[in-house]
Amino acid sequence: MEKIREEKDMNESRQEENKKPTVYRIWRALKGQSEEKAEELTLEREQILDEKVLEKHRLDHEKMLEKTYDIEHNPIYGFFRRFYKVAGVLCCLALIIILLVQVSYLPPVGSSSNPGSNEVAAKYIEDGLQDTGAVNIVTGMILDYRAFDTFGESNVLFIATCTVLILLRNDKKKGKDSAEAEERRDSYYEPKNDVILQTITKVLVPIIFIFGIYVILNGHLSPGGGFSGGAIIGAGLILYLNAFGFQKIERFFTEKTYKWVSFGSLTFYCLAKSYSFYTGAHHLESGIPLGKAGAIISSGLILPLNICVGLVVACTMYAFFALFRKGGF
Amino acid sequence: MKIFEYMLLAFLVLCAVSVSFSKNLLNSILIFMSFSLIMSIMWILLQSPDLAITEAAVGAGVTTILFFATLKKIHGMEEDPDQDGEDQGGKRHE
Amino acid sequence: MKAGILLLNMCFPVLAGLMMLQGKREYTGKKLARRSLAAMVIAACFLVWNLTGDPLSLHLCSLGKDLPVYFHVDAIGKLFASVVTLVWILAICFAGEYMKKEQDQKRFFGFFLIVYGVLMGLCYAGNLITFYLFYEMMTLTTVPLVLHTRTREAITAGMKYLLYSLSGAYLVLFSTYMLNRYTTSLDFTPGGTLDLAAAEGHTTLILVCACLMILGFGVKAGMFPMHGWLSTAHPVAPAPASAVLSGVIVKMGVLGAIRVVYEIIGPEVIRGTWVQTVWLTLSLITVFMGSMLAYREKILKKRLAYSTVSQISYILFGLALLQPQALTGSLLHVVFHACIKSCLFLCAGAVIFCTGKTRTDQLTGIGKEMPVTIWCYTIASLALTGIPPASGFISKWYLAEGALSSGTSVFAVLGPVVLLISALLTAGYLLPVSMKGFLPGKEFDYAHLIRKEANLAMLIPVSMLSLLALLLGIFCGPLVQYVEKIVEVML
Amino acid sequence: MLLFGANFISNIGEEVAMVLFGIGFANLLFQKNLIKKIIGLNIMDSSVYLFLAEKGYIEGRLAPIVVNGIQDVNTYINPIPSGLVLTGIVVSVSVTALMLSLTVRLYRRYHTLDLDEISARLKKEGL
Amino acid sequence: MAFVQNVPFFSIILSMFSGIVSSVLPEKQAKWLNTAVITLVGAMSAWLLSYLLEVGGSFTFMMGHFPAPWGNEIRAGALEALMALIFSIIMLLSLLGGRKKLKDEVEITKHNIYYILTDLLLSSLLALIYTNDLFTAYVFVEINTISACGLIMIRQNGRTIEAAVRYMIMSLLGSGLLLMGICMLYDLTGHLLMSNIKESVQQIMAEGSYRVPMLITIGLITVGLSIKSALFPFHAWLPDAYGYSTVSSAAMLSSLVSKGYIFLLIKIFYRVIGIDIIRNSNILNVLFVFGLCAMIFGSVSAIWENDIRRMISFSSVAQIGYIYMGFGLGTEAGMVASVFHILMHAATKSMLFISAIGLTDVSNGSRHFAELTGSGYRNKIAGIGFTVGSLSMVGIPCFAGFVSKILFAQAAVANNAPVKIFPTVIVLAISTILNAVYFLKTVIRIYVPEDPAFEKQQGYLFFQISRQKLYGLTIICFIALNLVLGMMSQPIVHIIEIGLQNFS
Repeated sequence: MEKIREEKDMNESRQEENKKPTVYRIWRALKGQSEEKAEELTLEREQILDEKVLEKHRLDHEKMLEKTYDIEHNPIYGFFRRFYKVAGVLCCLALIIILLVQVSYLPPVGSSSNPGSNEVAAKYIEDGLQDTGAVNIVTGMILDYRAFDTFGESNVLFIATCTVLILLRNDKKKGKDSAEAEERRDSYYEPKNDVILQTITKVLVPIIFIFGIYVILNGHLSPGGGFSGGAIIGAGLILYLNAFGFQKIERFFTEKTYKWVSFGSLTFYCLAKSYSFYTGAHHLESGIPLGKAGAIISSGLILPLNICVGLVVACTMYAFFALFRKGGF
Repeated sequence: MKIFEYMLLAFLVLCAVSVSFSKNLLNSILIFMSFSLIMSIMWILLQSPDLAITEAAVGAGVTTILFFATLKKIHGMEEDPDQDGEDQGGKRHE
Repeated sequence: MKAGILLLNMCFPVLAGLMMLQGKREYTGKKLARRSLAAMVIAACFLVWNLTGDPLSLHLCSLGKDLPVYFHVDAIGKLFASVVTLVWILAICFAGEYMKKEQDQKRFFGFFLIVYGVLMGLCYAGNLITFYLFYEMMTLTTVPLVLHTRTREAITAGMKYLLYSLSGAYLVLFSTYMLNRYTTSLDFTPGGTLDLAAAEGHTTLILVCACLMILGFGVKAGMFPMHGWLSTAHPVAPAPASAVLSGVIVKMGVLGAIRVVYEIIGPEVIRGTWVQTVWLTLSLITVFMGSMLAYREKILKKRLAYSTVSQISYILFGLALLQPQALTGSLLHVVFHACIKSCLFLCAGAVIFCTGKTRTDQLTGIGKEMPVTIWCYTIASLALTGIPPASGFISKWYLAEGALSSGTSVFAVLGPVVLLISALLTAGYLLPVSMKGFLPGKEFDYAHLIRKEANLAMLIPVSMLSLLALLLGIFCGPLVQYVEKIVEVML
Repeated sequence: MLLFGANFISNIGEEVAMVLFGIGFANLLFQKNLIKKIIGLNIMDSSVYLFLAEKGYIEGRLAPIVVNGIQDVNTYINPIPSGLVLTGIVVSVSVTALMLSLTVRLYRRYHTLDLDEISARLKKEGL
Repeated sequence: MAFVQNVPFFSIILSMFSGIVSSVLPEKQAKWLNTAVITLVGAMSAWLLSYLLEVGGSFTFMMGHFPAPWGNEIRAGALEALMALIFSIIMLLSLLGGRKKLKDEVEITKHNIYYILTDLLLSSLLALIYTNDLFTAYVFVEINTISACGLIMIRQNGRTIEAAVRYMIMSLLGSGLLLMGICMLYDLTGHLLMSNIKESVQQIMAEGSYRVPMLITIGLITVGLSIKSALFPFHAWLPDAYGYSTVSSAAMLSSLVSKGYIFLLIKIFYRVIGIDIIRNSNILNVLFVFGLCAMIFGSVSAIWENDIRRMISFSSVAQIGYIYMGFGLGTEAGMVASVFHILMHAATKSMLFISAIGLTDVSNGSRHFAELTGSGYRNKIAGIGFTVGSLSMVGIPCFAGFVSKILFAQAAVANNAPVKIFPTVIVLAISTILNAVYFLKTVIRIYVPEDPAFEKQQGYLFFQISRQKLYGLTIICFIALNLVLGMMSQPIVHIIEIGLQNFS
């Protein structure tokens, strides 16, 4: 009985309070009661409504989203994008101007008195041959003086391959239906058996390989080195793939090959470098003979390291292409 | 020699600009290829042949091939779109 | 040894509460109440041990660079601690019966004990950092008490309480950073620790900090712009919780204000500045507005909450006068109001428990149904109104006297007037309940009258509190002397 | 032109490098088409390498490869920038491959190369 | 030289090598290898830290046979060791916590790639921490970026890949600027080693030539690194990347990757340019302003967010703002506060992510607040973890957040530039209160009871600790870490101060 009455005049009071003017609301706020509506809003879970209402809500929501993110017709969105464009262009112009000013203050190009040509460069040039045994000073520098950077760089390649693997390797268990889709895709990837291309490839690929190997092996004597040589060999592999297709190439190069080759060469690289770092840091003699300058078999670790880098790079380049083409090897 | 160098520099800028304004993707990739070739010539002029070789092999070679592969893949997908390889896991959790 | 006792006094209730929370079996309310009562009694023994003997201080650990956690038992701490313990024990007795109707009582009693431990820490805190630490802890641990019923209103109230208190606490914290530069140390020492050399020329900044701090603690004490949470939080909490909330927790804001104004910044800095004016104005507004709101409020517990708002502002007003008698009055009123208001809330709780009536207009003839409770209610209301010889009279007398003899120009007159008006209002909003309760008038049908008197477990705390409210007024000598000793140290 | 410093004329190669850097930056930032973004990235990187190579170059000296045993400082250019560029090129090619594969995946999912459109569609999906 | 001085070198090489080896291991072994390596690195760093604390100062370690200006070098001091220790602990914990989720969200054949990525991420972080050579720093920044991108997109749906693209674009812009800055620095000084660069920079600034380019160079480097660490205007990629990637990636990204860049920035400020020059330039003021904006903006957009993980991500935008604000104060105390905040945020934010995933799991994986109601009861341990994290973020005493906030405020108040005092304290207060609003809202929301009928109808599953001992253990460790940072902050702050003194 009392409860009902309480309910009733509660409701009455609510209604008549809602009729009251703003001043009254402020007064109520002073009293510390918040608006009924506000109380409704706070901490309310969406009730489980019946299907029609839910459907309606969903449709409204979608319409709203449509309106909001409709790139062409929503003026505000468009305005923001235009504004963003203009501001960005201005930023870039400002960047260019700043950089030009910057450069105009830098030391002049080509003069021999730049800060760049200081004792460091002098040491590399003068004692490079004795320290590293490499005729090509740049190779000697990147593989011996500053080998840590280069090691990091080969790790960059490695990790990039890993990420590409994540993205493009499709290791679905092939079911019955997807098998023929695979079939179609393979036929799509397979080149038409183009005689001219294949003949040219037969001639070209060995030459490319030999050139690449030459560049790698002479990395410490002539321009080039593991990286460029590896890239050349990789290009050769790609050409071969394009000419003869996956079945042929998988006879001698599969994912397993890639895995073990890169693993082996990187491991060798890592171990060799850590050996030389360790000995270097402890001022021990690393018992690696530098050999006679100018010979192929010379300059200590640089040659094997070049070979490792070359192998890694060649495999990586080919792996990139294969993944892009077919999502596998 | 200087003149040649300046011409190359001008050509570099030209390539860069035309890449950003060309409508056709294939064209822009080709232009980019030429860009890196010029870059490698530039480096020969600057007495650093290692860079020249590497750039020729990588910038003009492998990178461009990768670009082409991507383009071909995309057009291939335009021909027969394959919806596979999506939403391993995850979707359920959205 | 004594340090150990001090720590035990804080840690033991907390540990007991945690054990109670973790306890596997779901006890009945009586068992829980007995256990927690036992724990409280033990804690009270520690407390007595602490009270006897000279003030001791304890450097516990350090929260970080020059942030020591440091306890120091001084007179004010002892006063507040004893008040807290008294109210707490009685409230727990009451709760044992009252909580029968509520859900998961384990959590309630557990947090009740934990809050007690935290409050002890708050009373014994020796420097501002420690005080702030326990202040935050108090806020967080009282939230479960507020939203105990976990209805939507309760949770809204809890949110509100949390946000108000946290913002207040942050005001305090950031002005603490500011003050940190200008004080020799943040330890509480009577007369303030302001480093005058450093403070030279930064008086404005210091005054701003003082104002911020007062406002920050004022949030907890329900001072005018920030009093919103009380009227929302008190009614939804179960009766024992709301009793301690408005009997004790709000007093901690007062304690903070005392600590900061009298023991960090120093009264001399504030006296006669705009800060004092602002403070006085706000507290007077609150006094008046609180009683007005209470007067036109229908729901009993809300009415009591509003009256808490106004009564606490009596205390703040006394503090703001920065004048010995006024300070005495405030401290006395802290004690008295603690007993009275918890008594009133417990009475309201008993009424709700026995009859389920919450609104005042339903309470006609309640005096016939549960006479003892309503008699206690009446005594307490009389005491709160300030009818001699009940306790409220003494504190208000001191307040008025202090106001008159304080040098403040307007407030010396305005203050007593407002106090008088609000005393009348107090009578106006408290007494009708008991009058209509005892004299329901003709149309009240005595036929259906049943005695719904609450049982002893409820009556004992209520009656003890009301007796205290009466007796503290009659035999107020020793208390007044004790308080005056404190005041001499302070001013 | 008092904004500019003394070496504005002599550093023309570097100026060009800077302009290229700006163009690449703008492409990477504003091209809608992902592939063009990637090309912009490459342009940006190779402009930095051009800058470095210009730095290493010294008038009238040879490439740093010891020919018939002359190890005089005044014979060869500064080898350090070449080394740095070699390292840098590898980094940029790996990043390019990564970006391209991302592009392929995005296209496979949304059949467009326009990043804004993709994000708008994502918002529409309300994932 | 003592054997312990090999520790930095060993930990870098070890983590790299484990990454290389994992490429041929099956995923289980890769997992164990990864765990073992991270644990080992943590233990070694603790050893190094104790050694450095008793010896004092710092030491350099030649990478190769050639001394300073010619060969590479790495350098270790107390602060570096501390960073390595905390980073490895946090990485280990977030991996353990997210392991079950990883099984659900990433298909099994890619798990060992995931562990390769984490190994290389760890190695690159260590290299960023220890390196003494700018160009090495650049190379490892790239490794860091690529592996972070891999971590984002290893759980593959449209969102993550789009987020990865955005992330890559932003951070490539950043690294372009960084590389440019490094090249110009090399051009101006002719060195790549930090200590030598510093000498010649001091010389240049002393004799006044090249003053303009030097300042512009500093600006380039700073902007690049702040873009990479998602300072306020450049944070667009962040919510998606953190909000949709698998949980341990999110934890690691938010707590480690961006912090690595920030630590590199600190090193550059102290060891390359010299902090005095930085303070005399206006760069710190710019960082200050952006930091303040980030604090406000991050908190506000976190309040509007309706998705728990995106909310946490936005709050980390705000926290990064705190860090840069601390830089901007331009005092030693501000720098100390920032470094401590890096540690605190790393610990707390990863805990928040891990416990948030626990909460969403018991709510049918929905991350919207409406469905999270009562999840604190369904998964008690995660609820406790989330509560502790939120309290720490809000800055309740005894937790880590309180200490860092107090350090910031003390630094701000002790600042001798009065212009900065009031903005700092006010913005600190505002953003703290905003933090309180959204975190406590969430906490109360997860403790509001859901009616059992509804839970049954939704088919929510309940968390049994017996089912996932590892998860519970992780959360407990996180809580312990947080409490340690909060209660025993003095020695840590002391270490930070020592380390910064060693820096300059």
